[in-house]
Amino acid sequence: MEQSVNYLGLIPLFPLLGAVFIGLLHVFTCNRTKLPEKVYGILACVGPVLSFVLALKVFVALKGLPAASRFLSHKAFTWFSVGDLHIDMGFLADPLSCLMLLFVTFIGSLIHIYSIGYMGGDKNYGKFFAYMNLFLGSMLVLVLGNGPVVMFVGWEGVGLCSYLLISFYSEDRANVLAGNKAFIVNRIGDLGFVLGMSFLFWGIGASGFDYLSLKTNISNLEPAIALTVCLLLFVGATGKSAQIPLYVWLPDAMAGPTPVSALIHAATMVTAGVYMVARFSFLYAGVELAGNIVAWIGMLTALLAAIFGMFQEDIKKVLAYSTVSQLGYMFAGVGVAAYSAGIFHVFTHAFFKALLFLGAGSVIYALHHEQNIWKMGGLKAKMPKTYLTMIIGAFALAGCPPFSGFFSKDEILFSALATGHYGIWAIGVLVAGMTAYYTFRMIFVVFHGEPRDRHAFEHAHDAPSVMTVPLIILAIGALFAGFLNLPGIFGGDQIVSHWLAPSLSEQHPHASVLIEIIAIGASVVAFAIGFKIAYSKFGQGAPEPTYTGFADFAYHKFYVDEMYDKVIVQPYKAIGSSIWKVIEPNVTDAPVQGVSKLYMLLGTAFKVFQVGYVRVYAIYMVLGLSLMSLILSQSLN
Amino acid sequence: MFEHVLSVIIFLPILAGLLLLATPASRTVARFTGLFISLATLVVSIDLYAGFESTGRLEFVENIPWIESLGISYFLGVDGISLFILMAGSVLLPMVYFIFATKEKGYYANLLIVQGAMAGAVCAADMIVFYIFWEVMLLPVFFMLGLYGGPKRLPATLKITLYTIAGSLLMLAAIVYLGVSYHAQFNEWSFAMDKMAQLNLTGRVAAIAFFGFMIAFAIKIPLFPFHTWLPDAYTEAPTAATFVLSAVMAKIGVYGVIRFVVPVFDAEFARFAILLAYSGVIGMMYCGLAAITQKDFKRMLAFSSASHMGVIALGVFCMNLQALTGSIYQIVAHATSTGVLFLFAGILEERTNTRTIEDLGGIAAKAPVFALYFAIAMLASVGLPGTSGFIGEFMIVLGAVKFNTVVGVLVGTTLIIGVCYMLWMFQRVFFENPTASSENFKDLTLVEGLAFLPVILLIIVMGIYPHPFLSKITPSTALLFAQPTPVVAQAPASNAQNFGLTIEQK
Amino acid sequence: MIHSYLYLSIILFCLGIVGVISRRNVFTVFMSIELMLNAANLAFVAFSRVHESMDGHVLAMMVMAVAAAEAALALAVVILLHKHKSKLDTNVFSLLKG
Amino acid sequence: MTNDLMLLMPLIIVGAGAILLMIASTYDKLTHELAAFGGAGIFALAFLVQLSSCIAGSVALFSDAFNGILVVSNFSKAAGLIILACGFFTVMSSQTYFKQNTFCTPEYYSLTAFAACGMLLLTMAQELISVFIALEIMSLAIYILVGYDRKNVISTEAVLKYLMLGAFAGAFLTMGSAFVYGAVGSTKFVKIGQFLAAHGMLHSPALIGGAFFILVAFLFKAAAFPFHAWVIDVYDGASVPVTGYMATGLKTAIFAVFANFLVLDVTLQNGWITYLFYISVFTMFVGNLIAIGQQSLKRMLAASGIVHTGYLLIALVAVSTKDFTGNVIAFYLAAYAAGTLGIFCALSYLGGAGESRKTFDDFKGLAKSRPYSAAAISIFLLSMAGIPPTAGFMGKFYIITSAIDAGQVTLAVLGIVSSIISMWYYLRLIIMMYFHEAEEQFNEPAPSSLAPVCTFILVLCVFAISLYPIAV
Repeated sequence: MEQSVNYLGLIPLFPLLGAVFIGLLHVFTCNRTKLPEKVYGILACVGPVLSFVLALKVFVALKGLPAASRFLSHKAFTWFSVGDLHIDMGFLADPLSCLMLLFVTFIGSLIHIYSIGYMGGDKNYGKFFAYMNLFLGSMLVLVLGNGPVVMFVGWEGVGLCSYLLISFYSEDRANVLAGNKAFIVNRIGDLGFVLGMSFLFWGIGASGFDYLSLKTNISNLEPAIALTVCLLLFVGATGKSAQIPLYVWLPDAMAGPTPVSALIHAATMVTAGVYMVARFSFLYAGVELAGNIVAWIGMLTALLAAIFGMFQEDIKKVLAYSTVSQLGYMFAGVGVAAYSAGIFHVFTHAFFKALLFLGAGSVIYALHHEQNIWKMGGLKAKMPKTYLTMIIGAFALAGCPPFSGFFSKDEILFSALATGHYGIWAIGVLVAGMTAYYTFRMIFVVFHGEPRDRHAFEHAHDAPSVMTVPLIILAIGALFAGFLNLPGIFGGDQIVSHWLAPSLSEQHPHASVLIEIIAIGASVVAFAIGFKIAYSKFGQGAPEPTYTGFADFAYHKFYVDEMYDKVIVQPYKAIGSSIWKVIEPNVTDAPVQGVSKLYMLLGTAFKVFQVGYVRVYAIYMVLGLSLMSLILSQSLN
Repeated sequence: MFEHVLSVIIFLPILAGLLLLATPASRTVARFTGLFISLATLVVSIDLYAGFESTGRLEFVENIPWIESLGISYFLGVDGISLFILMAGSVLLPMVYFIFATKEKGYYANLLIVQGAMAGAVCAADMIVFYIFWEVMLLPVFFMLGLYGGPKRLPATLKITLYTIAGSLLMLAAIVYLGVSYHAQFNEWSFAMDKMAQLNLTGRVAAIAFFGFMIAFAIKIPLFPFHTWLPDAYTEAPTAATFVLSAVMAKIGVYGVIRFVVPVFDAEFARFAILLAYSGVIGMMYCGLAAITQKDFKRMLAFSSASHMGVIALGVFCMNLQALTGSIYQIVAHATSTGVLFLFAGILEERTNTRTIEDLGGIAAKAPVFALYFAIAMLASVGLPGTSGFIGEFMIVLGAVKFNTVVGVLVGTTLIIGVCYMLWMFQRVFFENPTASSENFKDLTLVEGLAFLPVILLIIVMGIYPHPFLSKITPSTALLFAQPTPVVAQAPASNAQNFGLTIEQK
Repeated sequence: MIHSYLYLSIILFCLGIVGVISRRNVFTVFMSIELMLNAANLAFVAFSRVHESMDGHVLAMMVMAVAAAEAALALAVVILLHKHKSKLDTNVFSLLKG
Repeated sequence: MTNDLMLLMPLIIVGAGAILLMIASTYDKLTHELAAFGGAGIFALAFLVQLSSCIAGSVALFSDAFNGILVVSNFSKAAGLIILACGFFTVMSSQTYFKQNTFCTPEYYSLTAFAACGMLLLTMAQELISVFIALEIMSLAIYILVGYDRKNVISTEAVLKYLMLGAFAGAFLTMGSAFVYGAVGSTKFVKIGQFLAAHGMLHSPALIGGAFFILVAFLFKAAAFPFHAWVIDVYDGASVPVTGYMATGLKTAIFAVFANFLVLDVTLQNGWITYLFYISVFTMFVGNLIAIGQQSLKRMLAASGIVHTGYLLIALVAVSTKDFTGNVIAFYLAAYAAGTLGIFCALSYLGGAGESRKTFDDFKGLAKSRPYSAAAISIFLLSMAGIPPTAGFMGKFYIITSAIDAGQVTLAVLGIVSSIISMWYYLRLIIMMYFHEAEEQFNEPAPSSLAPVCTFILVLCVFAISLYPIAV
């Protein structure tokens, strides 16, 4: 069935080795003579590029196989094996992971190249690339892992890297706190993941705990357990992919350098949750309820994030919320069992969101780390390349035909409609409109109208080519990626969906053309309205608005962070301090101290009996004697 | 592989330590003697490890009759369970001599003695021999704590000593009870552990004896609510003592549970397992929560250590193969992570003269190597996959879920609780801007760096390729659960060979 | 017949006990002790009469001898005490206490 | 008859030696140093003879001399060994002690020998009156030793208390034996045993009362609750070597005879077992509680002596009346004697002139000034506290084993609890010596090397006894 290829393991290995190598170089040189940045730059790009090449090789190899048996696997070694629990450090390349593989390595490489320019002059240049490589390696482990446990390694690895990179500018406490927040929130998700794995193992794991054997035994799993597992795993997904209620870390994560935001918090890591759900499609497909929950959570997240996005003033925050919102779409997709649609949106989203972030990055770079859009304006004159590419990205994000975002998003909405999730569809359409609105609000405010900060404007200019070239490449991707999965109605034959089919257990909804047209029309109209409003409000440039009422409430993100702080963080700390300040001395340790006090008390008390008068001692004797003889006489009769 | 290898591992350090104490040796002499002896021990133990055949039964057995009238004999041997605790001691302790160069003679001497005593407690296969070493290993700690400890050391010393001795004396009564009831049932005197498994104990006295053992071990581990000696002791003790306590000695408590309680008191154990499991979980959460608000990083590490010990103990109480193996693996992982963290804390304290987290900052920039090592150890202690911490923790959670869903879910929260305080501490100490006290913080010297390197590598290797280690553990643990239904319903008679203690003479 | 002897000896014995615990003068105390010993002797002799063997007498003799030795020592002590405090009140000698 | 003489040879040697010393000390050429060596020689000789007869061991289990008045058993031999060793070490340490304290005369050593003589008699005595006589021989000698420092009001007070209460208890013994004689018609243990076997305990009230009085006398000498009050003061008042001698030799002798008396017959033991149970429990706990509060080291040791009496009573409760070997008791006595004598040896040269170093605080920082002595003392303390691998642990272990084996689980557990309680005041001294800085200086060198050597030997004994627990 599946054939083994030994180079599979190398794909994650290259970046990991790169990370170790660069990291050691940095550690041992950073406080002495610094190496030239070029060295790091080149070293850093070797790993990702090599992995990309291998990914292509994998793709070719898979292409060569008959569709039904498109599995390449590689068992590096037995990881650990105790009783029934037998885990191999093994890798699996099937169409799904191959797709992820391709764009992760591709975009990863691009962003590495971009970073060479962006990070120029940073004193921790080497550290940055070490982390980036480490991240890419972990991400590839996550994608290629042949079972949940191996996936979990990557899962936590990327979490660690995101922590490290968010708190990269570690002199500033805020950044580090953002990093901690990200890691801890992710950990909450991971708890779900681990528990899910445990239940799954005791369910059907005994006979092999990798995807393929799980897939074969899935029928033996009791429905109740299956539901539990699905939900627990989804908790993990909400953590990693920033869904309600654990989305709060992602906006703060923008504290990291922009390429990080592009690679980790837009293109790759945050989509891991979607990937995971798609991986377990064989599980989710069986449990209707779980699917619906996933879909609804996703769609609500999309809505919420869109609302927040409309009122942000930090350019990266806008994009961050748009990411959350798009992730919501993806979950809606996989939730309604349109796994290929979800994954396809992951794919296109990777391009245009990375593009937008990098564009935003070069804007920030140009304005010397100014991120507030209300201090920008009219930049299209100064930085045409950036403007052009970002426009493309914006159209893709807003889902305007024929840009890539349109097709993928439409696919999701269509499947929602076709499978009868009308509510989800309706909200989806609404969100589409809002997306168009806030995207172009950002574009117009930043690039159109009059410059608001004259001085900064003067010095603004396009980034060096090492940064713009990746932009252009991504822009091309954002433009045409959509055509890879052209639905039948446009004369395409959903290449991606068919490609993914072997590794996903989904049946395509066969809906009438009418429904398809309704779906398409609705999303187009939504886009148009959103765009219109955005243009009319900000097209000619506008002053910074002051928010009131609901807008203000939304501007403060419904005070969710504050609430979490009040409800969870503060009580947690309070309990902690009360335990060792109050409970430990007064309750837990009380018996011990009480005993020792009593001990000393008795010790001093008994000195009293040693009066020193010999007569008294004699009296003691006689008393004891008489007492004993009393007992004696009792015992005799 | 020569004979009496275990005796060598046990008595070489003890004799060397006593010699040092008896002679007016200078500090440097003491240090290098300690270094040499511990390295020699390490070599021997590695030889032992290589020769270990993982049959699951006792290997390298030495059995010399001592007190025939009571069937007590000098009876040693290691199996997969004890091997790793033994190794942990032998591998970790040499570091101390590298790192702490300028301590008193007694410091090194006591360290040697405690090393030998712990090895003895782990290798002993006769209950009396075990008890003797168990008591002896406390004394050096008592002296180190009292002589070289912090300002508030005396109360801490008294507390740990009296607390522990109280526990172990109760255990003595329980041991004697076992021996006597063996005499009553098979009318021959014996205190050998493997024979005890054949006893069938019922009734109230058995339950009392069970608690006699349990309390002794619970105090040593320490298990909630018997942990109150720990924070003071760990904080006030000199670094090496804290290291020894947390890295090895606490583990011997868990080991004792596996050795005595599980096979001998199967019925009581099955009856009270859930209770114990809850006390483990509560301890984990309680200490974890307490750790988050500590101002003093050594005290914070103390609480975190207690929290982890709760998890490890829980693994034993879950009564299934994965959890038990996991907790034995976690024992080593915890020794290499938290134990080493204590050493790092000691280094921090020595170089900055403060233990207050607030006074520190920006060390990552000053000392990248130190920061890297610390980070790796920290990640291992929060159980990040790819480090040694993950494997054990995962298996324990896995087993706990099977044992009892609620317990499983609760123990899972260790993932979160652990990471909270660790990150908080790491952020304050290593990130942000340097403070007055951490401004001119020196990075690890070459010697120190090289001394730590093996352990740091071990952390990673044990995380990435644990299979060879586990393959040495599992035979012994598997024998413990040979039946379809674990210890709960084991017929006492058939217990002996199921519990991996049947001797094979080689 | 024998009983009256026994009663007597018991009464003497009890008198001795009371003397020891009630009197504070060292002399009196030691005399009380002698009283107790003699009570014992009386009992011995009486019993030896009962058993019609001479053992009791022998034993009584031995006890007397020992008692004499004890008394000698006691007198030495009394002198010593008087040297120190020129009092024979036992309550005076209570430096060792607590 | 020759056999009798062989068996009694140690006793004869000590007795003769005592008399010779007494006579010789009338010559004022004989300084007390010389007398010390003389006494040491006597004890050493007797010890060796005893040891050889132990090793020869050809005698029957109960081989009696003087038609059953004295009986030599393995147990009595072992007890004799302990006593002689105690005497030897006492003499040695006294020699050093009297370099600093000048109230010694040669008679001191002959009295020590007399006391030993009485003790040896006690271990063998199998007849009530000889018990009484032996007891008095021992006691009279000890009384004098306690009050030996005539200039010192403290020791005079001590001897007053001891003599008065001791005589009081002696009176009980005589009365008791009188009653027993009245009931049985003989005072020989064998006869009493036969009588009990024939008629049982409850047959005659006189027997019960007599046995009860005798028990009281023994309990007094063994310092068991409620007859313990005198011990603290007397130990405190007596000079250090004498205290050591009382704490070890005397106790050994008393428990030897106590055990011999108690195992006469099973009914007798059963009759008193409940008493002994409660008495031992109270003794242990009261002793502990008194010891906690003490500031003076000697008083603490006295109180801890009470506690050890409690443990020994546990052993008495647990002894099996048939095939009684008493090895548990003998072993515990040996272990306890080694530890206690060791401490008193150390004190006898650390104490300084007039025993100026007496309270716990005086021992602060000893580990700095006298590391080896401090180490030795710590070892003795740990042995008394019953921490392995010292002799004290083994002794305690045997006692607990025998108790549980005899079904006295509660008693064993209570014994454990009491030793937990006792842990503190033993550790306290170690903490003083090691973890505190010296406050006032006592840096006079050891006046002579005898006591230090003895201390060292005793350290070895403490470990040797534990590592080779030869079944005595």
